[in-house]
Amino acid sequence: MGKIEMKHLFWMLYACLFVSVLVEVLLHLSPHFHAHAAFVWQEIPGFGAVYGFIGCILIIVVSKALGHHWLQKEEDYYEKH
Amino acid sequence: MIPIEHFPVLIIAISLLSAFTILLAGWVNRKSCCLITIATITFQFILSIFILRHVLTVGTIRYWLGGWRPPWGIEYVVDALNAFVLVVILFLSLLVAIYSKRNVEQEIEAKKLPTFYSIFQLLVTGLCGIIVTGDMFNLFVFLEIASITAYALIAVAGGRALKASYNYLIMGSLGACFYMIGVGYLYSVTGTLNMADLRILLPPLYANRAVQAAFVFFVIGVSIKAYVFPLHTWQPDAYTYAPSTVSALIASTMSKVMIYALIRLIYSVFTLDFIRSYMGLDLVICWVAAMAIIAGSIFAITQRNLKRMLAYSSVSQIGYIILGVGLSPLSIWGLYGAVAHILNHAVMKGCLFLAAGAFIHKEGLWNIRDFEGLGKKMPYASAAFTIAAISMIGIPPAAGFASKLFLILASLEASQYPFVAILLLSTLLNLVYFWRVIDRMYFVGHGHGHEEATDGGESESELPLSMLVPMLILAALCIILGIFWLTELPLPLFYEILSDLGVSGGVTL
Amino acid sequence: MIEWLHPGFIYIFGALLIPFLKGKWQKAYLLLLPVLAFVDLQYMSTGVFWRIPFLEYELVFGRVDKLSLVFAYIFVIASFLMTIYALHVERSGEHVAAFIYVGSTLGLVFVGDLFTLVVFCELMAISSMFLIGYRGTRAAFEAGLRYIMVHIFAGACLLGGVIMHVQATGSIAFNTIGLNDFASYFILTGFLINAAVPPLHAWLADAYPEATVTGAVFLTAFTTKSSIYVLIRGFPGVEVLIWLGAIMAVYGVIFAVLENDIRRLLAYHIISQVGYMVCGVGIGTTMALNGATAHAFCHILYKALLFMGAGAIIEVTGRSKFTELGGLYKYMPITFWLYMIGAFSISGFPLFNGFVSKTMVLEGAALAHLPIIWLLLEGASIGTFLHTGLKVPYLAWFARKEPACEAREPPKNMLVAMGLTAFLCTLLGVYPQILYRMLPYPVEYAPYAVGHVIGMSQLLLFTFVGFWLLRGMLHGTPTITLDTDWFYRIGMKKFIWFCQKPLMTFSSSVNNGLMKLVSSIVWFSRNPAAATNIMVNSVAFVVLRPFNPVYKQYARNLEELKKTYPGNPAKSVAVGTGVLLTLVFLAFYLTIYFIYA
Amino acid sequence: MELMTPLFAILCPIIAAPLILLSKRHPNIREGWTIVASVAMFALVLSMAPKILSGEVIECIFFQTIFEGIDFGFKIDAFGLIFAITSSSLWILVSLYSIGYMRALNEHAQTRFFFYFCIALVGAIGVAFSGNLLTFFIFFEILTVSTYPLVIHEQTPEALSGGHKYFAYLLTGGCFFLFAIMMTYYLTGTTDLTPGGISALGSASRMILIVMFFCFLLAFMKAAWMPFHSWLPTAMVAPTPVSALLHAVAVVKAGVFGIVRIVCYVYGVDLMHELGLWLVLAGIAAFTMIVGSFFAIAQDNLKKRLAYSTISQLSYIILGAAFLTSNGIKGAMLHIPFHGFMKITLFMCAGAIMVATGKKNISEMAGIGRQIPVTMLAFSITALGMCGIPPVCGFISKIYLCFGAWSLDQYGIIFLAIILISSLLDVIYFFPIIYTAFFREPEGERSGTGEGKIKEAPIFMLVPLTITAIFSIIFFIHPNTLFIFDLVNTAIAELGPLFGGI
Repeated sequence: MGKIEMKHLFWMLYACLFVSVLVEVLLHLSPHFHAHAAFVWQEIPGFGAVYGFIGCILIIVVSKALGHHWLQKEEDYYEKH
Repeated sequence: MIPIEHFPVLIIAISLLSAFTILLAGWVNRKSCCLITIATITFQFILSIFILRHVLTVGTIRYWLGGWRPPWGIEYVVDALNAFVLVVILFLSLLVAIYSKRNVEQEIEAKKLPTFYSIFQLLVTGLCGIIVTGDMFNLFVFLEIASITAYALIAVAGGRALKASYNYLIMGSLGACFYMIGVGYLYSVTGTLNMADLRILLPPLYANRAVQAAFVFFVIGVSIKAYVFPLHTWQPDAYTYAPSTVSALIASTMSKVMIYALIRLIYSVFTLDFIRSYMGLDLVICWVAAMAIIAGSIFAITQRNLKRMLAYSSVSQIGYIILGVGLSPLSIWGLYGAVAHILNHAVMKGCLFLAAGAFIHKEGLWNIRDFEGLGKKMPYASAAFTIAAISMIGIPPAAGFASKLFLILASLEASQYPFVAILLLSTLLNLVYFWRVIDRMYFVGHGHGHEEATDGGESESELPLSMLVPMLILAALCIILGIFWLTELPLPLFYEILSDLGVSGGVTL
Repeated sequence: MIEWLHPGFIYIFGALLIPFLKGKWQKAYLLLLPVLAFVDLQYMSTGVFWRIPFLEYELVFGRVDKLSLVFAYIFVIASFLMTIYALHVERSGEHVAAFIYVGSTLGLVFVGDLFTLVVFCELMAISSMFLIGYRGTRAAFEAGLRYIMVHIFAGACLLGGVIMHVQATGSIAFNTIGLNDFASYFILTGFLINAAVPPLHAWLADAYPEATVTGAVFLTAFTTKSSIYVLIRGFPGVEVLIWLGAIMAVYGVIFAVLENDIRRLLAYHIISQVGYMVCGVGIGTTMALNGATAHAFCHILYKALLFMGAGAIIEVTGRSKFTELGGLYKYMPITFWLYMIGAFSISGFPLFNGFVSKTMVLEGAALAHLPIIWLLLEGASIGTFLHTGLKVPYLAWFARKEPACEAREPPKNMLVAMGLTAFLCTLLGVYPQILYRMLPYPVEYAPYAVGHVIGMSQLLLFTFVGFWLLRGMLHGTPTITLDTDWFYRIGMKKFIWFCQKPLMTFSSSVNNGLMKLVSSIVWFSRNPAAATNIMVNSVAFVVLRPFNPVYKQYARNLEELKKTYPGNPAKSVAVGTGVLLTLVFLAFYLTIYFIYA
Repeated sequence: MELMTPLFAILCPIIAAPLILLSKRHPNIREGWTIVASVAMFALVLSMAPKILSGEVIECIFFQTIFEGIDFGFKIDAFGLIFAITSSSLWILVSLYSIGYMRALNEHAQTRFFFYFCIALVGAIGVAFSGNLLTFFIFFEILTVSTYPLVIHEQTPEALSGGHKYFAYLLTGGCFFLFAIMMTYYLTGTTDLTPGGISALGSASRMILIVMFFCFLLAFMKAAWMPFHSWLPTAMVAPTPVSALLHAVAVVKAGVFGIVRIVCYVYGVDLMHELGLWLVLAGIAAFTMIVGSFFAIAQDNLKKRLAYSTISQLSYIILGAAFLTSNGIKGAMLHIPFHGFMKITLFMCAGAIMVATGKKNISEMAGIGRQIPVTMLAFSITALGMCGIPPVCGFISKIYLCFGAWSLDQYGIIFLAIILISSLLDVIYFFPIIYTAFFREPEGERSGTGEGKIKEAPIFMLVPLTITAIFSIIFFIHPNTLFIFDLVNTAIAELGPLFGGI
């Protein structure tokens, strides 16, 4: 995969990100929408995006912290103990 | 046809006559001595069977010697107990006599043979006499005949046997002496020597110290003769150094006869009442017997010489019989056990001594340590030995098991639990010393490498048949008797003995 | 009696023939069996068949309804695909084990009584053990042992529970059990272990990565999903399962971050995905149960696909650690794209099957008004995409310019199998009605509502952003991660050590003590008199130590005695002693009697 | 005629024994006798089953003994027949196996071996047939003594000391047994094995009954309950067929058989319960089950491990009987034949491994599963069965034991847990063997030629162990094979009212 292709891909990605949020905002503005939102946050446009981003960061950071301080051990851990 | 009432005296008379005949015949032909002995004993044995049958069917035989009524004359009384013991003794003597033929030829100088068999026959006479007589003093006479002949027989081997015989002589005389003292005491207070009379006259005198002392002297006198521990000191040497035949004979017969005498004294002269109310004898005797059982076994364990081990084993086994006697006031099973073990031990010990003799005869082996591979060299003798040993240990269905059962039941009935423990412990001790021999004979040493091709072959004609057959008969009897005692068949005998001894009822199960 | 041929038995008895066939015949036969079973399923009608009297009970081997059928279908389909994937394997034993494994799972979905349930559960555990053991490595050897131990433990729990249940109800029928007594706790525990619910899950992440390449593919599908079936059947609506499921979903995701082994990472995602199903079972509404069933169905397909992809890498390169992989794209592009279909499916991208089933569970949670659960599950799918969709492909196929080892596309049969599986994943994603028609309850759910699609897309797209920002943190490290298996791994080691060392030392010391006692008795018995003498002397020797001259004499005595021991025990007793004894005895008797009388 | 069947059955080995001795020069004829006798005996034993199943009891009294109330004779009830069927059927297979084993290893003193094997079977069958304790004891002792030459067959010092230990334990047990028997007789005037217990025993003093019970227990040291188990692993010095006989069929089974007899046929359920003895017994059994497994885990020698496994498994039977519930006793009775078939397979496999590869230790067995697949497959199947895993028959007896445990009121959960834990422990010591054999690469690469030399054991050994392995599966599918299950039910029905039940 060439460098230029990567760049294109990233542009496409940014477009997708933008579109997905935009569509939802539009949806929320449309009068027909409020049909089934089970929870409050489903009514916030872009919630999924925020949750996805934050969730991803959290998962990585939290588990890495856990692993670093506690759970991760050298590979011959069980042979030694 | 001579009526059966005469048979008891016939047994004695023929035997006595034959003893002298042998001596005479020996001048003519030495080989005939043995044959005459065998023939005589066979005849005696047949007579004894008739007697037993008669006693069991008709009743006690009373024979007044010379027609003199007691208390002046000597009375021969044969009831179920003596008849039974008589059969046992004669049967064993017969087998030993057959066995002796070839064995003695090897062990004893040829010129001594007539004397040997003559004394042999006299010993049998003495034993029979002790059994059939109903007179205290006559019993002493036969006791002495038996003892003196026994000393002589043991001494025949020469060498160390002489010292052993001398030892025996001293101790035996001491025993006889004690017995005599007892007889004296009784005579002094009752004025009679006849057992039946004594039985009638004694009860009022039970509290008399002289009677009690007499009893103690009897017990100790007989105890010495029957080598009850710790008065057995003469016995191991005597048994070890005597010729094999003699060991077998006296081991299987003499002590039994002595115990018979003890039973006779306890039941027919004194009574259970006397023992129960005045002596508390039962338990003391029992404890002595228990000591004998354990000590005999322990001594046996320490032995390396097979015959010596068997001798100590006898000390232990006599303990069984004495225990049975001691328990008999409390439970009839005690008497059953004692009676059964008289036969069982005679058969088992006879077989063991015969086998031991065979080992010496053929291989010259005395020490257990040298027995390796004997099971292959002498398969039949070893097998006989093994069966008898298993029987001694008391593994069913061999004979020893039955007597052990009786004795355990007797102890339970008497509520004397320690004796159960002692009997069972003794089983284990027996196991230790007999199994050591069996292990040596069959299993130790020649493990791998010896393929089956090597067994058999030379072993076919291991022993002369005349030695082998008695041994095998006894071995077979060990098993047969084991089953026999378990069946109902001996019950009539037991009942008869009980009623003759006046113990009918009272103690039942 | 025989209404139809039991498909499970087609596998189990069919498997026994496998070793006798060779080469092409064997391969054809291997493919024939799943086809046969599939045809068999087509002709099956619902009802209860195959009642077999056994002991005092009646076993029911064939309880057929929509629920069991849907599981049976996916098991048969999956086994067909996996057999294709495993077709190149030469070792018959592995095929036999796999087929018995599949057969027993099929047996399990049709059982109508608890005994048979136990039997098939155990059979499943045993046969699957072989799939791990055949790997032949030391790690596989040990992991396999742990695996079977855990499953036998599960089996024991199950058996205990069944026993109590049967005793309490008097019937062995397997119907809804519910969580109401001791018995049900045990049964539930048994299946929670099989379903790998934390903290009873460690066996899965421990064993699956050590299995053979093809065996692991089989393993992903059957054990956990069959216990989901049992949970749906026996414990629908048990509330504790909601929480367990949600925690499970997140737990797997968190641990997956730390993993360095490609298949172990995927294994943690099995845990995570099964969490959705457990959660669905816990919610217990028809929507949620349908969701759980559907998710199980889809999960089998995409997880198999993912493991096939990972397996292909291991098959070709022989390596499974991220630290040793990377840069494979140049050599294995087909594998990569097929893998990515699986990855999109598991992440729940629209148009892939994960989307149509996962959202059902989410919808179930939403309808039951469980906000936190919903958030947790949603969060778990972030993590799922993060790892399977982004981290694995990134680290395995890219991340390096050149791979550290040789690489090429895997054997054809593997690719075919992956292709077929990928096809099914997409097919179900595009036409979810195929799946929905098979579900046990009528489906009133439209996955492709705009809201769902948008919400899911946002979530996953922004996950990518997060990933891209933090991708530096995600590189593998040569470590392992502690999990709850720590307890039994260490515990077992200690336990075996205890048995081998302290216990054996103790027992042999007792034994030696006894033997010493016995031998000293034997020593003593060789000559009691001399032995006593020696003992007395030794005591004297010790006591007299302060008095030097005497003590020396005793020491000499002792030496002498010991040297001559046992000597000759057969010493004759002198006559005098005999006579003396007699007199003592007489005195003894007389005294006793006179006192007594 | 029918009444004499038990006599004929036991006569088969009795007649065969001297014939074996006589034909010692012709190994084929000698082994022929063994096979003929075993088959004949098996047929005779099995032929009694229909009659027993109809609820009758075959009594065959030889004579009334001197002890009033005790007959010497056989009384074959359902439970006895189970043991008889187990031992007679396995005798056929072990005989076949021994032929292969003894010839393959070119053992010495084969005649002696087969002779005492015959005698041991007399003991075992006699024990099974005995109608009262005295008869029981006699055959019990015959069994003990006749197995001694088998145990020390190798005649090495080690074998001898093992044999001595064996003897010391078992004959000491015999002494206790004798005491207890005579005590029973003294107290009740009978020693008949009465289903439901000897009723007269109930009137004896509690103290004596309890002491007597312990004597009975000590008598059955053959059952190798802890801490009186150590003879059993030591007796492992014996040749493998003997170990198989000792551990699966004759000796140890006679021990547990005796314990069940005592519990159900002498003391009876009510008395056991009243005296609280069931709990003591169950405690001992539970302890043995668990600790026996601990010991097994620590062994590396395969036969030793199997020996400790036997110790543990026998206690299942004791435990089942101790529960006094119908299911518990049923489990116990079922476990006698089932464990017999399984354990004998394991031992035969151990022997086959020894003959084929010369290996005795588990740690050396890496990869042999591929070299001797049939043997190891049989081993694996039966090992599964020992762990109580379907589809092998151990599962069925375990299920009943569990049922039996759970029907206890207070202690149910404890004993249930113990049974389940014990089967887990079984897994811990059995599965590593299977795993090592199949999945572990042999240490150190061997050259191709060396690899090729290892072949399956001779067919004589292979066939019996395959048959028993197959049987252990058949017993699972159809527990009534050889009438076992019906017999157990009949036996349970005879026992009268028991605790528990579904």
